[in-house]
Parts: sequence; structure tokens; C-alpha cells
Amino acid sequence: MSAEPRSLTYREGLNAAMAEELRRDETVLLLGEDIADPFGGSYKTTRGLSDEFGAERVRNTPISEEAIVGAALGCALTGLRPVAEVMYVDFMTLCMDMVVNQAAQIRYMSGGQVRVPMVVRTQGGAGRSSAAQHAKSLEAWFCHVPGLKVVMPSTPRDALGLLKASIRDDNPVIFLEHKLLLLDPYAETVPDGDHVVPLGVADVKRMGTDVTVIATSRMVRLALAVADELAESGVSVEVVDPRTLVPLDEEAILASVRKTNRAVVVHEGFERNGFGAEVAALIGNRAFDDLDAPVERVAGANAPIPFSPVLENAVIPNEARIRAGIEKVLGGL
Amino acid sequence: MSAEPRSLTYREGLNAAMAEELRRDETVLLLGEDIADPFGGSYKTTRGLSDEFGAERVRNTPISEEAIVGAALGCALTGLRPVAEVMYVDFMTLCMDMVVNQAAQIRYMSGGQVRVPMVVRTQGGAGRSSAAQHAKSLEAWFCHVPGLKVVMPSTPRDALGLLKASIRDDNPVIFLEHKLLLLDPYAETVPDGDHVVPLGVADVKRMGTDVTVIATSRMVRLALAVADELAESGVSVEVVDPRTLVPLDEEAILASVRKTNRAVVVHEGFERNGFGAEVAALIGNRAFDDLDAPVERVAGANAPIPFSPVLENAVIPNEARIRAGIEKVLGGL
Amino acid sequence: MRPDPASLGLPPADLLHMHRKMWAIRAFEERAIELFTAGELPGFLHSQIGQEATCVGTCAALDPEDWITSTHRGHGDIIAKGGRLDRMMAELYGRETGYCRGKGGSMHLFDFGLGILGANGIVGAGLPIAVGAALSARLRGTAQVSVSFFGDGASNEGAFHEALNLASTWQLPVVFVCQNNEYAESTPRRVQQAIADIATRGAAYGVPGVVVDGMDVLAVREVVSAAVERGRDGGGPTLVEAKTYRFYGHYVGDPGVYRPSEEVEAWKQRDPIRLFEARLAEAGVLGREEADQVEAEVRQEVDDAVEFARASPEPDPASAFEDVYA
Amino acid sequence: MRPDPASLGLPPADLLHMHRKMWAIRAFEERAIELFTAGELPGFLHSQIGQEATCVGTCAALDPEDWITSTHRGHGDIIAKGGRLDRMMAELYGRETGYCRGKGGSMHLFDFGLGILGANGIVGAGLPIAVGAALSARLRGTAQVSVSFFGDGASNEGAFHEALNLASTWQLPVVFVCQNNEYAESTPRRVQQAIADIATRGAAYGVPGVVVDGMDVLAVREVVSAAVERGRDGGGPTLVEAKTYRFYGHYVGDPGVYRPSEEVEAWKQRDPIRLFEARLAEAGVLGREEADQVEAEVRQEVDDAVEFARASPEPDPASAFEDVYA
Ligand SMILES: Cc1ncc(C[n+]2csc(CCOP(=O)(O)OP(=O)(O)O)c2C)c(N)n1
Ligand SMILES: Cc1ncc(C[n+]2csc(CCOP(=O)(O)OP(=O)(O)O)c2C)c(N)n1
Ligand SMILES: [Mg+2]
Ligand SMILES: [Mg+2]
Repeated sequence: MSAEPRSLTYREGLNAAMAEELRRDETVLLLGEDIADPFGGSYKTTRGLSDEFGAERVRNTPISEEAIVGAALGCALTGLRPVAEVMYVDFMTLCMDMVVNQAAQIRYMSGGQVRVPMVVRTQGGAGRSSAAQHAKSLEAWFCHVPGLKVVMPSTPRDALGLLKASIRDDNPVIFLEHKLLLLDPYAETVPDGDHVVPLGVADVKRMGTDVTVIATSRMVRLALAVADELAESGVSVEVVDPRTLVPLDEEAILASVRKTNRAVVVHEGFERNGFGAEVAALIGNRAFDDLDAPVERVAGANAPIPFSPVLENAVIPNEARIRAGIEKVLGGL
Repeated sequence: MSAEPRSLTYREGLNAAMAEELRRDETVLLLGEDIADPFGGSYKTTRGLSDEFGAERVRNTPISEEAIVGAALGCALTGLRPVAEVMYVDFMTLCMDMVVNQAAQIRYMSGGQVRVPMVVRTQGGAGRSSAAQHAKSLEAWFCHVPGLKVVMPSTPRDALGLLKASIRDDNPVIFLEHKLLLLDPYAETVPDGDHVVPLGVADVKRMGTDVTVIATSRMVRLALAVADELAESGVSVEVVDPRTLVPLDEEAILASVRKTNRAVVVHEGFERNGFGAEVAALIGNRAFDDLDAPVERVAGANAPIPFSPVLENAVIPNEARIRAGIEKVLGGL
Repeated sequence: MRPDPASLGLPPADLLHMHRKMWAIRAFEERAIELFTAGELPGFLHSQIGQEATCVGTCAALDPEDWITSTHRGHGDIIAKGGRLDRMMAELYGRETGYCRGKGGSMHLFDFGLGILGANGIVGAGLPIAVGAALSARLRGTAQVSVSFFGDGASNEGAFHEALNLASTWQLPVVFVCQNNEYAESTPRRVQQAIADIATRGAAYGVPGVVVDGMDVLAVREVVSAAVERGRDGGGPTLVEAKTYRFYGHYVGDPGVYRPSEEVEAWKQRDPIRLFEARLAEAGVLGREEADQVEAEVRQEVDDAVEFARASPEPDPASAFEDVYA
Repeated sequence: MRPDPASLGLPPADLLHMHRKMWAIRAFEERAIELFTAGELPGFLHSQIGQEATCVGTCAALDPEDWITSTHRGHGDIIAKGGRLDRMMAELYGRETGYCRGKGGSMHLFDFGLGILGANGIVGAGLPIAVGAALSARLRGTAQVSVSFFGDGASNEGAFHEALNLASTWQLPVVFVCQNNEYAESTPRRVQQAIADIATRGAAYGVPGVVVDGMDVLAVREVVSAAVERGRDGGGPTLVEAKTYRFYGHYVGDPGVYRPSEEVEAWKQRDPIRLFEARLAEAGVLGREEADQVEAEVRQEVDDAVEFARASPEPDPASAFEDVYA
């Protein structure tokens, strides 16, 4: 492992995480559709890995999402640490039995006999006119399922460190990337050596005092931009990135809200019964007396994702809507 | 159709709804595993229907959940009104693509070209030691998906009227029954003639002034029992049954909470990111100033459903837990 | 041998119609690639160039009331079934006048009036839907059949299996047309399945499986016609495997490094339009000049479609919230 | 003909072991039915009585390190693979000493130490998991094979298709053992599929498909042994269809009105234990008295298991919240 300071994009962070874990632990393997070289994955996240680690450990599969995740599970139950890739989170609809009835529950159903160390990597999110079957953000479903951990990195550093932690975790982890972040050329320096970000620890991406914004994945970036903007008008926004939605660092969220007394939850998934509902319910229950205004949600509209950029832009949160949400909880600036 | 007053159980209500709609509208058909006579469905809900309407309109299928729902969708797109049965809600994991990427979105993706009049009936819920793969309550997933309507009847009358409305609806409806209600011998009189309960209208199952309990499906029965009990100690509980989770009668819920100033949401699905999160978020946002106490959730534990009755009883809400939730929002009685 | 227009077994008008449709697909796809490459079209684009004979040969065997379900690579199927170039192109532009008012895009083209039950972004999802449509024909007592187009890669999805099994159990009028272009994205078929012919999968359901040269539009038409007839006569479904090839990358922009260039070149030698034109010329149905004339006309139609699309308004952002429920 | 213990092709000890296992299954299931009917056991119960030869014949071909995945109707498979009667019975009672501490029940029995990767409440779900285990054997360089038991009904699930295709593409050591009892719940096979033999589905994946008499434990053992050997030698998966029958309803309590009683009776004439005992007697391996002795011993073991279960504590309610995460 390199000890040089490295500057990585989000995609490179993920790639490095897998390379490092494949190198470190011979029980790690990757499987998924079109992940092998020379193609290297539909978002090129696994590029170079089958060349380096061979086609046995980095395996292209048929288009069989249920068998991919089922095979990963069979591996996980018998001594390996598989990392399955499901190309789009929308395709998780094809393997929900394996994820939910099987992987998430086998430890429990067997009375704790077994560990289930597996990761399902997938990517979601809109912003590329990918339309209704290639652009959802279904984290809320996975958060609802006991036995799953749910991870959503927003930065290259977190992408690297959280994926490494996920691969080392002994539970099924749903690892949700964002397609626009995968394409983002933004790079940042990552710590030397073995950079692991523990699951279950939120990160305050920006400190502030007037309002707490809890944001996930790409929405963290947008929230930070809005925070910069508002700083100019003297509003101090704290941006909390849970990073792992399950286990959720409730205390970090509550601590921030108890300080700012106002909260906005921002995510890209559909609003109704989305992740924001859980966070709003949590805050409303546990920080009831601390709240000076209702918790606002800024989320994906309750509509499928349309194709046209004009329409797509109307249904996913953007900076203007985030700003409006913040202004609303601040009582209108 | 009979004009005699009828007394029906929950299961009989559902059966009558299907029989009446099959009789009224020749475009209605049923398909599912083991729904035909003499078996009549694993919970006997469709008993007698293939005998009366024939094996063409009441069709047994192979064990192919994805094809069942896909075929139903193909029917719905071409002039029929299919009612598909998926034997357990846990098996919906096997047809989520058809439900979510296809049925829920086709109208939207096609720019409104088509109507998708189909119902997927399924049943969920614990209480019979059916264990982790036969006892979930996954309504929260469906509520999250734009384009779906979500219906959960709690009484025989509603079962009858809501299923008829669902069959007549021009959208895909996920119709969620509860296995204990299906087995419940309790019968009630249903109105004469064509009893249709419109989707999107909550029912105040009991009026009260001190606290609002929003409960779904079997939890309505438990909530009513607790309300009776508490009435004796002078506490007046209002029980609101949304009946349809999507569209949700938000105004009915808010009106009740604005009156009582306290709310408890009770459902059987897993608590985290469950339906209660949405309701709590809604109330916290829209009735912020009316709330005298944090909204409490009494819901399924964040654990798979265990087999042993002792354990199962520990994870699903019961009267004691509902009562405790109410007492908590009342500030401890 | 003297040219004999009857030698191809179809009325010249039908042959010319098929020829024109093949060109319409080619011209539409070429233009779409250009426009996409120039940044005019949002989203992804999958071209059916090379596969025209499978689209046109199949749809030539269908009546207007019959249905198709298509795929992510569906422009050709849809044009062959009668899809309007202008509304398709406008949809690719995401405009209000597009088939889906800008909500669907390339992978979600529908025209229910023409029996086009949809392109589909989910590999394999069209098959069960086509089965349902066929069931509907049975129950409503119509003579309609449905065709489900799908790729070689899709034949490995669970939906393929469940759909074929259901259609055969119920003996429904469905023709499953596999456009086997030997790759699923970057993955060659041998890395996805261990069989020589996908058609052999028919036997798993008691369904006839037929291999046909997917570069020969007349052969495709003949095989599908027989299958359609069987279906209409209550003989149940058929699995047709049309061996074909996509001449370009998986999506526009895919350099296709995973395919040997000799392989690509060899297939291009069997361009289905050129092959068909040679047959038409031989039979005296259509000469070179007339063929060029068809190409020119069709390219003009595509130009008009582009003009139509460009001149069309963007959808109103508020319409994003419409059509969620009926 | 003089009895010849060698005539059955297996050492007598192996034969006796198989015989005892078959009785263990029969006795366990009979007792479980009794207890369930008496209201002592919660949940559902699916009995494997009638199918014992498929369970025992298959597992007799396996090494302890090999794996199985089983089904909702899995007691027999699990006993055959070495599952302990006491811990199974305690699990059926939902007790703390059960295999799963009361969390799993009849449909979720596991013993990872014995290679039992689980019964399963989801029809078809065991197949992909078995494929994964076989992949794991390959990658870890062990000689393990995995067996996936499943029913005729399961052969219509998408998971069947994807699993067979993946196993064959990767040439993994999996034996897919279909316990074809001709019904899926109430639905006869002809209403679920239009083929005579499920084994023909192997050809769809380039996988050998073998039909075997599922009432003949030696035949099952032989066929599965060959398949296991092929798998261990890198020859890839095999699909075995064992034709069998469940002598009771789909679940305990199901009156089974959908099956003609003559059919049930005819199958019962081919009771796999009686058939095997006749062979054993003929070969001079085991006489009637000895057989009865085995039955008695095994019934005692089951009684002991019931005693163990009854004497075991209920789980602590607080344990319901344990084991969700590692
Ligand atoms: C369920 C699902 N899995 C994966 C994908 C991603 N994907 C899109 S096209 C494609 C390859 C399809 O191959 P094939 O069926 O042969 O069709 P072709 O592209 O060759 O026309 C894949 C994997 C998808 N859209 N849907
Ligand atoms: C995915 C799924 N669908 C439906 C069921 C309900 N179910 C339980 S057993 C069964 C029949 C299974 O038939 P088969 O595979 O032949 O096994 P058998 O019961 O005959 O042993 C059905 C439909 C289920 N458990 N899982
Ligand atoms: Mg292909
Ligand atoms: Mg069976």
C-alpha cells in the first residue's frame, strides 16, 4: 500500500478501496455485470481490477441479478467476502429476495450461527437524463430492512474509507454510490496508508450555528454550496453527513439540532416515506423541546424520474430548493 | 347483487368484493398461485370464485411471481382489470421490478398515454409463527414508490369496499391484507348493494379528545381495544385509520391531531423508515404548533420476525406497548 | 436467370415496404448517433444498426393490432411496428411533442395505439408483459398476438424463464424474438451462457425453438409468420433466435474494445440492408437507383423529424408532476 | 438366488446407515405431524414423508464438508445431511436449545457446521445460494460440492434459471436435485409447466439432466454420486430430477382435496422405505426383525428429541433483539 499522499476522485477512491482489499485479503472477490477489463464496469469503477487480480476473483456475470446476489451470499456463508455489483439501484428490484429475505435475515434466522460478510455495491441518482428506470435513489427501502447496513458516501475520501470498512464488515452492506459523483472529476487528498472510515459515524462536513442540514450523497455537495452562499448573508449552516444511514449516528444529528434548533433534511430519494421521514421523525421525537421550527424535508418529488433535463431538474432537489428549505426553517430571510 | 343486509368476515368481505366485481365487469380477472378451487387460495380468500367464474378468469399460475405481476400488467395495458395475488408480501421481493419499474411508472414514462388498472393483493403480518420470510409488513416500501396506491383494510366492511374501489381504480394498487384478520371469525354487517369505499379517505374508527392514535390494519383493532381500556380511566382516545396509505388523507390526520394535540402512530412494519416515520414527519411539520408532546411510534422492532411465539410477541406491537405509547405522549398516566 | 419479382414469395409492395422500413431505421439511428455525439440529445442511446432485419422481418409478420414489447435498444423495433419518426425524435430530444412528452426518452418509447407496449430499460422485463397481453387477447377473444423482442443477454434473466414457462403452460399467442447479437454490453455470450443456440431453450418449456439468420429479413419474416400463425391458431408460443450483430458499440460512445475488429468487419459484410437489396435487385423488384431514392427520401423524413423535434417546445417543468396517477 | 450383500454395490454399513436415516426421517416427520396436530408446535409444517429416498440417496453421495441448501419441506434433507434430531425438534418447538434458538422454526433450519446452508421459506431461493457455495469451493481450492434441493414448483421460478445458467457458465460443482412430487401446493404440475420431465431443462444450460426414480434410494444415490464426481472433477453442474411423491398434504392440516385418492394410494404402494427394505432383505443385508429394531431405535431417538425439546426453556424475549447484526 502506498504511503504517498494520494489525490483521488470518488471513482478512484472506490477503485482503490477494492484494489487494496483484494490485495490485503484473499477471500475478497468481486462479481457483477461487465465489471471486468477492458470494460471495467459501466461506470468504470472496477477498471484495472480484473487485469490485476484475474478473472477468477473479478468475475463478469450473466445478466442475472438474483443469481449474482445469491451467489455472493453463498460465498459469504462459506468463508469469502464477496463484493457484488448491481449496475443500477433500480435493478435491485430484481434481487430483493436475496437481499432482504436471505442475506439480511440468515444470521438472525439461524440464531446467530453465521456471519454474512458481503457488500452489494450499486449506484443511483438522477441528473443524467437516465429516466425512470435508471435514476432512482432507493436507500429508504434498505434502511427499512433489519439486518442490512446502508452506506452512502459523498466524497472521495469517504468513498474509499467507507467501502473498505464495508468490505471488512461482517454484515450485508448495501453500498450506494451516486452516478454524478462517479463522473465527477473533483479529487481530494486521502490519508496515507490504510484509510478506513468506520460505519455508523456521521461527519460534520461544515460547522455552523443557525441551522442543521442533514444531507446524503450528492446532496451533501449541494448543501455545502448553499451553505457557502448563505454564509455571505450571515447565515451559519451546519452540514451533517450521516455517511451510513444504518447504523445511523443519531447522536451526531441530535447534538447538532440541539445546538442550532432548526433542521432541514435533504436527500434525492422520493420524499414520501424517504430517509428524510425517518430523520424528521427522529428529531421531532428526541429533540422536541429544542426545535424552534418544523423540520423541513427537501427531497425527490413524489414522481418517477423523467427523461428531459428540464423535467428532471424539476423533480430532484437543487440548490435553490435547498436554500428555500433552509430559509423556511429560519422563518424566511 | 344482494340487497339483504349481510354479515361478513374480513375474508368474506374480500371474497365478496372479487365476486361482485367479476360479475359486474367482464374485464376483471384473477391470477395467482393456488387461488383456484378446490384449494381457493392459501388463505381461502378466493374460495368458490373459479367454480363460479371459470378457470379462464380465475387462474392458477406457476410459482413465478415476476411473471404473474408482469402478465397482470400486460393485461392491464390491453383492456383488462387484473387482480393478481402474491401469496405473502415477503414474496413481493420477487416481483419488485414489475411493480416498481414497470407498473408504477408506465403511465408516467409514456407521458400519460395509458391507464394501468391493476391490483396486487397480498397479505402480511405476524402473529402465527410464520417466521422471517412469511410475516413482514412491507407497506413502507410501496408508499415510497410514486405511481402506486397502497391500501390496508382493517375491518370486513373496509375490506369489501376498499377492494372494490381498488379494482375499479385506474392505477396499480397494492392491496395489503393481514393474515390474522383473514383468519378472524369476527363478522360485521355490511351495507346493502354496491358498497364501495373511496381510496384516500381515512376513517375515524373512534372519536376522542385526548390523544390521536393513527393505526393501520390489524393495529386498528388493538388500538381500539386499548382505547376502550383507557376510557375506563377517563382517557379519551381518537383512533384514525387511514385505510389508504397512498393517497393519504393527511387532512383527517392533521385535523385530529390539531384537536387532541398528541399523537401516536401504530403499525406492524419495521419501525425504521416505516410508515410511522412518514406520519410523524407529516405531523411534526404541519401540526408543529399544535403538538403538546413528541409524536410516538409504536411499531415492529428493527429485527426480523422470529419464529417462537415468545419472541414474535416481543417484536410486534401489542396492546401493552400501544398503551405505553399513549401514556408516554400523555405525559405518563 | 430472368428476374422474377414473384420469386421472393411476397407482393412487391410488401417487399418495398420492408426495404423502406429498414432504411428508416438505419437513417434514424445514424442521425441519432450524430446528434447524440454532437451533444444535442440527453441520456443514453443504444443503436440498432445492423439488426434492422430482425426488427422489420418480425413486424412484417404482424397486423397493426398485434403488440410488441421492446428493449433498451428499441428504436428499430418501434419504427418497424409503425412508430412515427417525428414523435420518436422529439422524445429523444425530450420535447413536449415527443411520444412521452419528454418523460420517457430513448428507452421508454410507447405508442399504445400502434400496439407498442414499450421499449424498456430493464433487461428482460418486456417478456412477461407480452405474455400478459397475449392472455388478454385470449380472454377478450381477439386474434391478436404479441411479440417480445429481447437480447441474448436477456435470456439469462429470471423473467425470460418465467415468461416462457407461463406462455407455454397457457398456450398463449406469443412470439419471443431473441435478437442475439452475441454480446450483452461488453460481455460475450460464452461468458454468459454455455450453449450454442438460445433457441434450444425452447425445449425447456415444450416450445419450438427456431434459429434464423437475423441478417436476412425475408427469413426472419418467414419464421415469425409461421410462429404468429401457430399462435393465432392456438398452438402456443414460439422462441425465435435471430442471429444478428450490432455494428456499433453497446451505447453511443462505447468504443467497443471488447470485440475483435475482424469480427465486427466480418459481420458488417453481411449488412442486412445490402443483403436485402441484392435480393430485391436480383428479383427485379428494386434497382440501385430506386434504392438510393428510398434512402434519400427516408433521410429527408428523418431530417424533417429532427426539424420537428428542434422546433418543438421543451416541456413545462410543471408537467413533471403530471401523469403520476390516472 | 442366494442373497448376496455385495449385490447392491455398497458396503453393508453404508446401506444400513441409509436405511436408518430413512427411518429417522419417517419417524421424525410422523411425530412432528402428531405434535403439530395436537397443537404443540407453532407455525407451519411441511412433511417429507414419501420423499425419504431423495433426501437420503442424495446425501449418501456427499462428504461431510459438502453443502446442501434445502426448502420449506426440508426436515428430511437436513436429517439426511446429519442434522441432529434433538436440536431440530427443539427448533420446531421454538426453544432456546433449537438450532436457531427459536428464531427460525421448521422452514429455517441451519447447521453450518454440517454444511446445511439452510432450509428456506422462499421457493427457489436455495439454488443461487448453492451456486455461490460452489464458487467458494472453487476459489478456495477445496473439493467441496454443493447440492441444492428444490421442488417441481420451484423449477418455474426465475431463480432456478439464473442459478442453473450461472453454474453451467462457470462450470461449478453443483448438483441440482429436483424433488418432483408432481404438485406445488394444490397445483398439479401440468398446470404449471408443459413438459414431461423437468430434467429436460438441463439442456437449456448445456447441463446434463437425469431422471431418476425418487422412490429408489440406491438409484438416487448412484445418479447423484456420478453427478458429484463430475462436479468434483471440474465437469460442472448436473440437474437431477427425482420423481417422488409426498404422502401427506402440502402442509400439515391440508386435506389435499386436489389429489385423486387413487393416485395417492398408488404412490403409497411404492413407499421408499419398504422398497429399500425389500432390496436389503433380498440381498441378505437386513431382515424384517432387524429392520423393525431400527425403526424402534429411531422412534426412541425421536422420543428423546421430543423430551429434550419439551424440557428446554423458551427463549428469553430479550433475545429477539439479538443476532440482527454480527
Ligand atoms: C435488469 C437489468 N440489468 C442490467 C441492465 C444493464 N444493461 C443494459 S443493456 C445490457 C445488455 C443487454 O444485453 P442483451 O440482452 O444481449 O441486449 P443488447 O444490448 O445486446 O441488445 C445491460 C447489462 C439493465 N438495463 N437491466
Ligand atoms: C417465492 C415463493 N412463492 C410461493 C411460496 C408459497 N409456497 C410454499 S411451498 C409452495 C409449493 C412449492 O412447490 P414445490 O416447489 O413443488 O415443492 P413441494 O412443496 O412440492 O415440496 C408454494 C407455492 C413460497 N414459499 N415462496
Ligand atoms: Mg446482445
Ligand atoms: Mg412439488
